[in-house]
Amino acid sequence: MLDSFTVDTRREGPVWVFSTHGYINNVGGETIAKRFEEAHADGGSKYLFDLGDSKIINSIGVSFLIEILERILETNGTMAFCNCAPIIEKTFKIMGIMQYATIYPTVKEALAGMREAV
Amino acid sequence: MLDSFTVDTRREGPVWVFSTHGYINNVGGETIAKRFEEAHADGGSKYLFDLGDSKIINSIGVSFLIEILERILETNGTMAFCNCAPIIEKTFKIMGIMQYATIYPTVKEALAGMREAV
Amino acid sequence: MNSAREDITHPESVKEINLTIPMIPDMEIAAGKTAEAVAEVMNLDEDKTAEVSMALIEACLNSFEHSHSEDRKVYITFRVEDSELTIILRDKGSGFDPESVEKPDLERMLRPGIRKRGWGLKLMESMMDSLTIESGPGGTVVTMKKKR
Amino acid sequence: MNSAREDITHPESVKEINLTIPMIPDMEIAAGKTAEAVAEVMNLDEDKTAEVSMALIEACLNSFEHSHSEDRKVYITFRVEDSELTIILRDKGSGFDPESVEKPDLERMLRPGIRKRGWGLKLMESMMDSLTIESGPGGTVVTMKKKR
Ligand SMILES: Nc1ncnc2c1ncn2[C@@H]1O[C@H](COP(=O)(O)OP(=O)(O)O)[C@@H](O)[C@H]1O
Ligand SMILES: Nc1ncnc2c1ncn2[C@@H]1O[C@H](COP(=O)(O)OP(=O)(O)O)[C@@H](O)[C@H]1O
Repeated sequence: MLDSFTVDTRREGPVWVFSTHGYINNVGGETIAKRFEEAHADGGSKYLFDLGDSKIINSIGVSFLIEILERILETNGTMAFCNCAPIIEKTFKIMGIMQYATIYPTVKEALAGMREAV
Repeated sequence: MLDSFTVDTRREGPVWVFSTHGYINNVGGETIAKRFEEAHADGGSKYLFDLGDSKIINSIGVSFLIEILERILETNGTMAFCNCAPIIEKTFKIMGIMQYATIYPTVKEALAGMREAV
Repeated sequence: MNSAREDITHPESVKEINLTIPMIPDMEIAAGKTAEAVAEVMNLDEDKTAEVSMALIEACLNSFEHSHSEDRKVYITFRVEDSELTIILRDKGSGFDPESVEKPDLERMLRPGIRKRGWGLKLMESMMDSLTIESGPGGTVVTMKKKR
Repeated sequence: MNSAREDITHPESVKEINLTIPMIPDMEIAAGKTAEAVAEVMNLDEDKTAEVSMALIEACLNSFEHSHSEDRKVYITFRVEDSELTIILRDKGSGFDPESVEKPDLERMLRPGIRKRGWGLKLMESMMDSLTIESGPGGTVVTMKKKR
């Protein structure tokens, strides 16, 4: 079944963690952006996107992530990703997202890395 | 990648365990039949087929399993399956294989059940 | 924010996917995967999706193996409707008489020397909600339906 | 033992799969899955398989979104050769001039008010070994190749 897209949001210390489930297309991207804006309004500057349960992304979904990145950079925040499928990591590399965001293998490593960072 | 089909054979006490990997089509079925004949020649009467790593089977593959079942029944042996994908279990039900062979959820449960059986 | 996709509405009538595959080993898997994707897109559950895929794989294998078609191709149409998925498979082979195909019988088959084949049509029929076959010297048309 | 499949040899030339999908949301996934299956059958590795699938998904989305085709269909051919997979995608839309499409630039895009879209062609180009586009008032033909 093409699962309907969902995002779980939680806070781990200073880091907002968004776990996505499903295809990151226009609908998925928009949902992530909404959840992000809610968290952002709540305060915080560190945002981790756990994409472990999203096997595919498309360029429309990606455009929402750039929108989010712009918002995060505006407030000197940090954006990170983890559990990326190889094809998603490749997509981010092609776009140059890695200049602005870090990709960690796991949530655990991401949280460790992001807590340390200023 | 459409993995080339393989079977691992091992003995667990009185039970021969065959673990299949890949699509059980004509090629897969023939490979299983060969491995079975080798084990059968070596002696033994209890045969467990762990299909956990075979997501698909076709009717040609199935015909090889019937061939094996015939050989096992000839010598009053026992045939069992475990870790079957729902679609494979459904296939066996449609064919009536469950009258002659037991389907167990896991290898562990299969071995326990088969050791007890006479 | 970003503009969503434009202009993706459509009349119900165009919900038809066509797939043509060559009769080459493993190509039935491509057909099965396309069936899976179509079933997923129309939100069939996992079990039904797997059943549709397997039924189509069997139908393809029959054409591959028995049709003796010269163009060595199988023509598949997926028709998506609100209530059901219809799969129509055609080959331009020599056809057969479905009525004269013997029903498989496992008990009988377990006797030595009896052919173990003959499960394809039975599986297709059991996996789908309906199966109809029109076959003649021009080829075979298999129509299978799965309710949502 | 059982008879294996008969008569499944074929001339190299017939290794062509045709898929036609309607421009309906998520249908690009059906195309992507068919691409995956074709790539698997020709034994491309997992990474290349995913890349081919994503490139085709992007090409479909472009036709869905930008072609304004009247028949609302995308016509896809997969051509399997020993050394490579060629995917040809056609729509009967209004076409565009690929030369005049601006290359996306992330740094520029990160400025406020700048549109974040425009990654499809770049991703297709990067995921495949070659990408050529012929486009005119009759529609668009995208040809993509992936070496084995
Ligand atoms: N597309 C087809 N073209 C010609 N004959 C067919 C076709 N599909 C099925 N048949 C005939 O029907 C018989 C039964 O098919 P099936 O139940 O799938 O079992 P099997 O393929 O194992 O023989 C085949 O042996 C064949 O004679
Ligand atoms: N099949 C097509 N038909 C018409 N125009 C197209 C087609 N494919 C691409 N284009 C044009 O090329 C532009 C760039 O496409 P792309 O790189 O995929 O980014 P995006 O779709 O996000 O705009 C599109 O905005 C559109 O103007």
